[in-house]
Amino acid sequence: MSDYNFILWIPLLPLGCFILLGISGRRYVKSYSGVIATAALLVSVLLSLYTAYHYFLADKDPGEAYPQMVVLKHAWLQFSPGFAINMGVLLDPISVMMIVIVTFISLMVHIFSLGYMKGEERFATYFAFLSLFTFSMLGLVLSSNIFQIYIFWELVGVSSYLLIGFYYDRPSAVAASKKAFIVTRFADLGFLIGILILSFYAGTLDFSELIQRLVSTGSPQSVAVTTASFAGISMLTWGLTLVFAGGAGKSAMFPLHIWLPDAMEGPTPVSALIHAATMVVAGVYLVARLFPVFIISPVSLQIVAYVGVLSALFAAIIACTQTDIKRVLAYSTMSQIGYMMFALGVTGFGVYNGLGFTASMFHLFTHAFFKALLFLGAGMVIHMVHSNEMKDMGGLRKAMPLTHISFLLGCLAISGLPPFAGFFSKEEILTAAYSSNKLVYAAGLLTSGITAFYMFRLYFSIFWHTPRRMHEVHGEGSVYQKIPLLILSVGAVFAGFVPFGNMVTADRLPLHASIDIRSAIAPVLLAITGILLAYRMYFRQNYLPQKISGVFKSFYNLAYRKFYIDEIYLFITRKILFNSIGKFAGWFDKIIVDGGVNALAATTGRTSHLIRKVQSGKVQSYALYFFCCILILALLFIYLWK
Amino acid sequence: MSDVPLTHILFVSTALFFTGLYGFFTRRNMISMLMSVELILNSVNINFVAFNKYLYPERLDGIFFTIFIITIAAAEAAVAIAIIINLYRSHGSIDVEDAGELRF
Amino acid sequence: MDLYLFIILPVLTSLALLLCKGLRQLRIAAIAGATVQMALALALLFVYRLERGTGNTSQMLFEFRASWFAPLNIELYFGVDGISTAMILLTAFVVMSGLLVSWNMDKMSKEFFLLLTLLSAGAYGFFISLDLFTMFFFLELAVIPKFLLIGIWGSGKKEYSAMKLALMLMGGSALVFVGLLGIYYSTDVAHGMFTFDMLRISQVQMPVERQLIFFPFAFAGFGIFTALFPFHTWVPDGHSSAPTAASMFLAGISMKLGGYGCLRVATFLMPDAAHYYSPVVIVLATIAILYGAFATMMQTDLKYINAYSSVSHCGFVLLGIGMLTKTSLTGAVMQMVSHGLMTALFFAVIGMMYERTHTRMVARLGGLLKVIPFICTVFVIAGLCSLGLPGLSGFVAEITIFIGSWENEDSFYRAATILACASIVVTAVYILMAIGSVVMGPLTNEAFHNLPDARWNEKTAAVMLIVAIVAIGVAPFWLNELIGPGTENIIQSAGRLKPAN
Amino acid sequence: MLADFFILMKSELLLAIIIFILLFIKLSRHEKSNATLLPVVNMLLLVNFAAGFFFNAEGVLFNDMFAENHLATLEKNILNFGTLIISMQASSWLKQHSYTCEFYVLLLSALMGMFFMISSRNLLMFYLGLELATIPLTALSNFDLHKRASSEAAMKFIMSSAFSSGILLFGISLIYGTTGTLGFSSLPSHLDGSALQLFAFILLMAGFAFKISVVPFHLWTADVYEGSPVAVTSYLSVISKGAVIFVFVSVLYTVFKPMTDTWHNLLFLLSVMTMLIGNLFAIRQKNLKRFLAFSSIAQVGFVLIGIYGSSAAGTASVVYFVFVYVLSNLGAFGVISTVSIHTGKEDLDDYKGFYQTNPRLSWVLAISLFSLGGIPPTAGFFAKLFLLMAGAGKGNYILITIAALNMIISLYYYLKVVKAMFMDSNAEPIRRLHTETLPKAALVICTSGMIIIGIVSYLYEYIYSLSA
Amino acid sequence: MSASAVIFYVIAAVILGAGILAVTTRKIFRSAIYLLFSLIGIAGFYFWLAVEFIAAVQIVVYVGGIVVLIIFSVFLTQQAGNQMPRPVRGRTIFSAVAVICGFAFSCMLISRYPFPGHAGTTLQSTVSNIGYQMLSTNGNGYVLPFEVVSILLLSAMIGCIVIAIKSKSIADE
Repeated sequence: MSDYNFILWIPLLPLGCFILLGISGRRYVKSYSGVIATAALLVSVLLSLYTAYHYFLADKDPGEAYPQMVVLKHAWLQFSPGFAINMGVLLDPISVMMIVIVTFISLMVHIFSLGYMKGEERFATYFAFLSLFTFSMLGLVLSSNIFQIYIFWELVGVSSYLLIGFYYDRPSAVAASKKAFIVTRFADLGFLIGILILSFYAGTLDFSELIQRLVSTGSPQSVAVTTASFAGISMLTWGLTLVFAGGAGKSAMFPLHIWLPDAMEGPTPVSALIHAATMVVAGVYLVARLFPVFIISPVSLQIVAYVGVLSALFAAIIACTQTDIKRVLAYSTMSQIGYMMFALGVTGFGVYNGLGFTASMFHLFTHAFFKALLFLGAGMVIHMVHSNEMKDMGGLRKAMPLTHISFLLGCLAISGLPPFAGFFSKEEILTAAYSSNKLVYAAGLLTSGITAFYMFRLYFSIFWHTPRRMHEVHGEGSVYQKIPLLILSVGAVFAGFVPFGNMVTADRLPLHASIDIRSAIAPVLLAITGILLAYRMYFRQNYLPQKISGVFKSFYNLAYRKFYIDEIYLFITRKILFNSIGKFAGWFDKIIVDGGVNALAATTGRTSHLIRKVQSGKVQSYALYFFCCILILALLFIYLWK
Repeated sequence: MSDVPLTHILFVSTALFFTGLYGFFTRRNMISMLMSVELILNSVNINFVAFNKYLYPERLDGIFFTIFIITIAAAEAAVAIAIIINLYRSHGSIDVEDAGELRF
Repeated sequence: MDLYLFIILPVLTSLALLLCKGLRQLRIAAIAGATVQMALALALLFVYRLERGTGNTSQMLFEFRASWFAPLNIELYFGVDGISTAMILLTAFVVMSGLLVSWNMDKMSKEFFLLLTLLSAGAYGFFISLDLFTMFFFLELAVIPKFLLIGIWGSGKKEYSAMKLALMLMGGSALVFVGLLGIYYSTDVAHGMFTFDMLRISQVQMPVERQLIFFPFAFAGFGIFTALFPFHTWVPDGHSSAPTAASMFLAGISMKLGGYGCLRVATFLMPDAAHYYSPVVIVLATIAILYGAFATMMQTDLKYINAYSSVSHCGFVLLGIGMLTKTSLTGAVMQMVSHGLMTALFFAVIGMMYERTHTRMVARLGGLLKVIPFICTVFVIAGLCSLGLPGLSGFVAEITIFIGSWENEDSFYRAATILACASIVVTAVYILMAIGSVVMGPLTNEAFHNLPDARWNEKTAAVMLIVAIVAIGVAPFWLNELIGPGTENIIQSAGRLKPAN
Repeated sequence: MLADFFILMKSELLLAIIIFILLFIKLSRHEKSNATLLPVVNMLLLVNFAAGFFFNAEGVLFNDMFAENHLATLEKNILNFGTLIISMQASSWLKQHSYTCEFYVLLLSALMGMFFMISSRNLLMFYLGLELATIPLTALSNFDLHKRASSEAAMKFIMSSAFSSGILLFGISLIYGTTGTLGFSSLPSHLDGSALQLFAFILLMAGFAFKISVVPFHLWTADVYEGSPVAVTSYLSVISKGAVIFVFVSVLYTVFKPMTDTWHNLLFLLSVMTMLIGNLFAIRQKNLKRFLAFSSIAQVGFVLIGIYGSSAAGTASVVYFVFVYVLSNLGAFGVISTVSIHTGKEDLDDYKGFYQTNPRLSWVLAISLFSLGGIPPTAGFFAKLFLLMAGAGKGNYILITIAALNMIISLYYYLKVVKAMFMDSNAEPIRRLHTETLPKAALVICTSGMIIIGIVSYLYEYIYSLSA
Repeated sequence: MSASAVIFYVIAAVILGAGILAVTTRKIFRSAIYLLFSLIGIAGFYFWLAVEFIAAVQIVVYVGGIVVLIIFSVFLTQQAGNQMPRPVRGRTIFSAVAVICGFAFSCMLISRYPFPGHAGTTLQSTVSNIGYQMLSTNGNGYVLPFEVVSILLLSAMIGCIVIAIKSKSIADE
């Protein structure tokens, strides 16, 4: 067992970068800032690869489960003996996998950004924010304590906010950043309450103990949490569902997904890193982290499954209608995360039943590669045509061959065609779903077909179709931009061959599952159908798309308008919540509370005006009052008030 | 003297007292107000003397009190009349209703 | 450590100020005074920890007693525990930064600095006093300077605000005083001998029925200082009309006097009543939290935004106190410290913006990040702290309160906690709206194109506060350890020290 | 016997001597200017005040008609002090006055009346002292001989006080009738609480209440204060009121002890009304003298609370309060009289922007008002709170709460003046004033007194040791 | 009913009748005369009670002093023959009611109070007794009040002089 203390450096290096660049970036190290951040991150990548090597290979005892170990632990905020927010580093297969993904993708994005963001005025700030994000994300995945994860959860949220709002002088970017933060904040409220519920019954905030206490049948905590109930639902289910709500917010699950498409206002590399590969899968990671607890609450697990599959299908449908390429990718991200979610939802606990968990993590892993690839490719395209709209593109394959190829690879991977990365993970997911819930399986299958359709719709529209507006042809991009594309393409192609079942499983024991060819037929066929359909419609200019959308006009419009979810939210928040309650509060404050105070003052003044007549200036009246008061007092004190 | 009960004397003095009060309340001429005050003081004097003679004749407290009251009444009347005369000079009237500039 | 230094120092500073001539001398004297105060506060922290480290577990450290109005059993009785130390530190920080941002106060500068110093003397004295009367003396000492500061140097409807603030605060202290008298006459320590000594009172244990009578007085009285709903209306008007430094003092220190009093006087001395009334307190606090948050959303003036958000944040303090668990009390104290720093920072930065743009209306600002990046960054940091971002102090405090509140099992408490939690969303909404329209967005106003960024004094002030905020946010354990024993004492007095499951 | 007589009646004799010196000066004077007279008088008053610290003894004279004790000596000396301050403040007014000697003779004989009142052990002596303290003052309030307001005020004053002393006398006569005695020492044992005695008691109380302007017997106060010369107003509001309060305390605590329940309730009612009505009227005043009149009415409400406490702390607090009140009110009146004499302005609106032209005077006025309002660190804070503390000792927290809330109302109008001076702007502010030496010295004494006496607790402790 | 009682009631009737007339008649001079009668009646009452000294003082001071002073001032203010202004009606009614109530109330209290009969020695209120006590310092001496009153008279006199004297400036006006 090696000493994992060095692992602390993995998040600390980006943090150091953030502080350095944040404080002095604007003035002193501006031009070097990108290089500094990238170099630091490179070290982090190496360290995390080294960790992974040690954890999965070198230190592995054959036949034993992978250990779950808390490498470091520091009582950050001690509430009472035994109940504290501890800052620690938890190593288990998923966290090790995640640090690899996070650092790696982040490195790719850093490198890409060196070229992509060149010349930006806030170059250093950009890298500072990226470093902050990387640090927070690493902290999130390494958390050993449920509150620690919440802390970093918020931090990734704010880095996402800062990066979405990077182009702060665009009102749309500002609005998007606000929206992203507020929606996820709302979800975090659920997360927070969920944490409070779970930790209250478990009596601890540390993951390992919390899970162990809640899961072990017959333990007082477990009994308490399952017997206590609110509104007929056990506290365990409440807690888990609320925690999942937090995860759903961050992972843009229906109906908390509305922020994700708008978040594409940020610089494209940021979208690749945060809103495709890493941060948005935090919700999946969270569920996976608490998976042992979810297992004992079937209701919440089902919620996870249905929300996941609904999001997957829903997003896929919307993606077919969108014209902004980043939005299409965003919806596809949402859809893919839906996959991961429902994969977790359909998992059971055990040797074979645990397939969904592995599949989910596997898909998370592969998705990171190809989705980052797709986003970076999209970034290249956007750089080229200075537009996000599909109609401004077309026929770009010649102008940007590398992008073209890598984008194609990405599309193939996401469509789940063998032997690309997506195929393997998606296969496992569908297999797991098939064995557990046919309805989910059917929806998943349908989604995979639609996925292939809209991805290739995108592909054909960008690179084939009719060339437009090619007035300025400049190079495809700097070498900084090309290298990540290349590396990620390799990943998109080969990531599927990683023996994932041996490493990342629910019970941390190797899972021996192989792809059943028969079960792979249906999705692959569907995917091919989708691709062909896309080819028919978008390879060249023709009227088929309009026709089809004409036929399904109302449905098309519904999907195009994203099923009016945004508008509904807007109505609820603006009109009802903020306007009514806020206005009411304002009114109440002004009229009732303040008015009360002022009325008191006014009454005093008025009374003083009213009684002024007594002071009439007539000395005889004074004497008369004097005498009457004596009489009254005499009566009072002689007879009434003895 | 012993034929008249003390209370009767007290009734007389009380009546005089309240007569004085009534005068003080209603007379608009300052000098008549002053006269009312004299009536009030005299009723008190009657009280003192009557109490002294009827109830506590072993000492002369009441009688002395009366003497001092009379003296002070004189002093008070003198000052009051001086003030009234001064007021008459500035206001041209000794109607108390006319001296009501200071109010509220 | 001689605690009376905390009173003598400001007094000496004011004397020095009296002798000074011209802005230069004045501000040098003021800053020198503040620096020494700060050093003293830090020294206190150091010595305090040292003393605790040696195993001294007595309730109060560095006790100092001197007779004062002996026939009425009034003493100058000073002493600190962790809570007071934290509050003193807070005061020192806010005072220092407040003076720094008013570096260029050229209107009646002598009076200005003098009043600020007097105000700080009141705050220090309040926090170190262990004698109820002395404490009350210092509490009231701080009211009139605020009145003058707002009325003379303020803006907007300053006279109205100043008057309202002074009267409402005086109303608060009047109630407090009735409460104090009630407490005093309930402490029959020995045959008609009464005492103002808090520690002795807490041992004597007032009769319950008297507690029930006087707790509302003391609590509501102090509550007015800390914006207890529905007595909060002085907060928005007062804060928004006050000059920058006064706003900082007001929100940063003055509102904390109330919270500290609720804790130290009402809860500590009348524990039974505190339990009895805790539902009321909680309901009011929850209303204040949510209501303040929603009311904030409707504001268009930056200072009003921060003022209403202070109402909301101070609601957390009261919630923590009302919940009566050790953790929630700790959280309440943390929230006081955190809110003090954060809101001071906020007001400081709003003041800087106002000084440059001459407006505080959100609608007229926009895109300032381009021209005054430092100030805007500070603004964002203050905002993030306000919305409870981890790594900054606000989060730590709020979370501690939530966890502490959650320790109460009854569903009433649960509901209150959840509602309070819900405010974090609303907070996010209004903070982000403010940031979005002030800092971000296109720079619309032509006049703002050449605004100068922060000067050194402003930078120092902001950085100082940010450092403190981050220090608490990143390493809350030191504050927790500092406060812990103090809240433990209070909760033990409340007789319901809840073992952690 | 004779030595006793000189020592015990020291204060009164000294006053008598000064009065005679003044009379001699007046009679022998050949157009001597006031400029030389005033320093002499003030010096005499200073000596008088200083003498109050020496040769103090306790004892009874004239067959229990006159008693002197340390507390009484202290009280007299507080009044001496106040008179000295008033005399210093009045010097710039008196300089132009043609009857300065007479002014002082009247002033000092009134003071002497108060001394006799304080030392009285007998209702007769009390009554005489009261009249001696009143009649010269009524004449004094007419001393702005050319002003209509002054004669109106004097008329109201003499009429009201004649009326009230009639009522008082009627009460005394009934008490005499029902008890057969006038001596304070023998009265308590004869009081039986019968209806007639209660009636007599209430009549007597009304007489007292009139003098210290307790609502509802206060109506003359404001008119007289407004119309009288400032010096007389301050004398009325501070010295004469203070003296009657001293007597009131000792009479209630010793003579009417058997009727404690009744006067407790009475005081409760009266103090609530006094505070409330005084405050309500004060709020709407524009003339500062009148404003201070009402505010001083409200202050008396607080004093009644202290008296309500009926304990050693009560006595001590009342005496302490009166002293602080002397300082604060004289501080305020000092500024107002300076302004009034130099510019004739007395209205609140005239004081707008006062701070811009006269910062020092503004601070003095502000501090005085703070002290009146009970704001720390001024002595008024302690004084007022000690009154409430003493009152709370009886457990009537309704009264204390009402009082505490009244402090807020009173603060409102004090702050209104402060606001006018410091915050409002004025196109024609009061010009920069030159304060002469004596008034300036008086203001300095008042201000430093207000600040020091509160924080330094010895005075209160001393008073307490005397009243225990 | 004995003669002395009859005399008392006659005196009482004079006192009250003259008193009431004094406060109701609308001629100021007449009012002063009625007052005079009332005061003389009171002096008669003192004679009836055998306190001759007081009776003498009453006549000397009141009749000879105060009433004369009042009449002088009536002349000074040049209103001797004038009708006095009509009283304010509202206040008249109000004060009449108040006074009658007060009177009834007081009489009730007095009549209910059991005044004790006197027992013990009687000190004759002869002039010599009064004179002796007035100036003695021991026993039941009243020298101190005497002195106080003398100061009072002195200051009242000075006050009157200052106020009532016709100063030059006023004369000029």
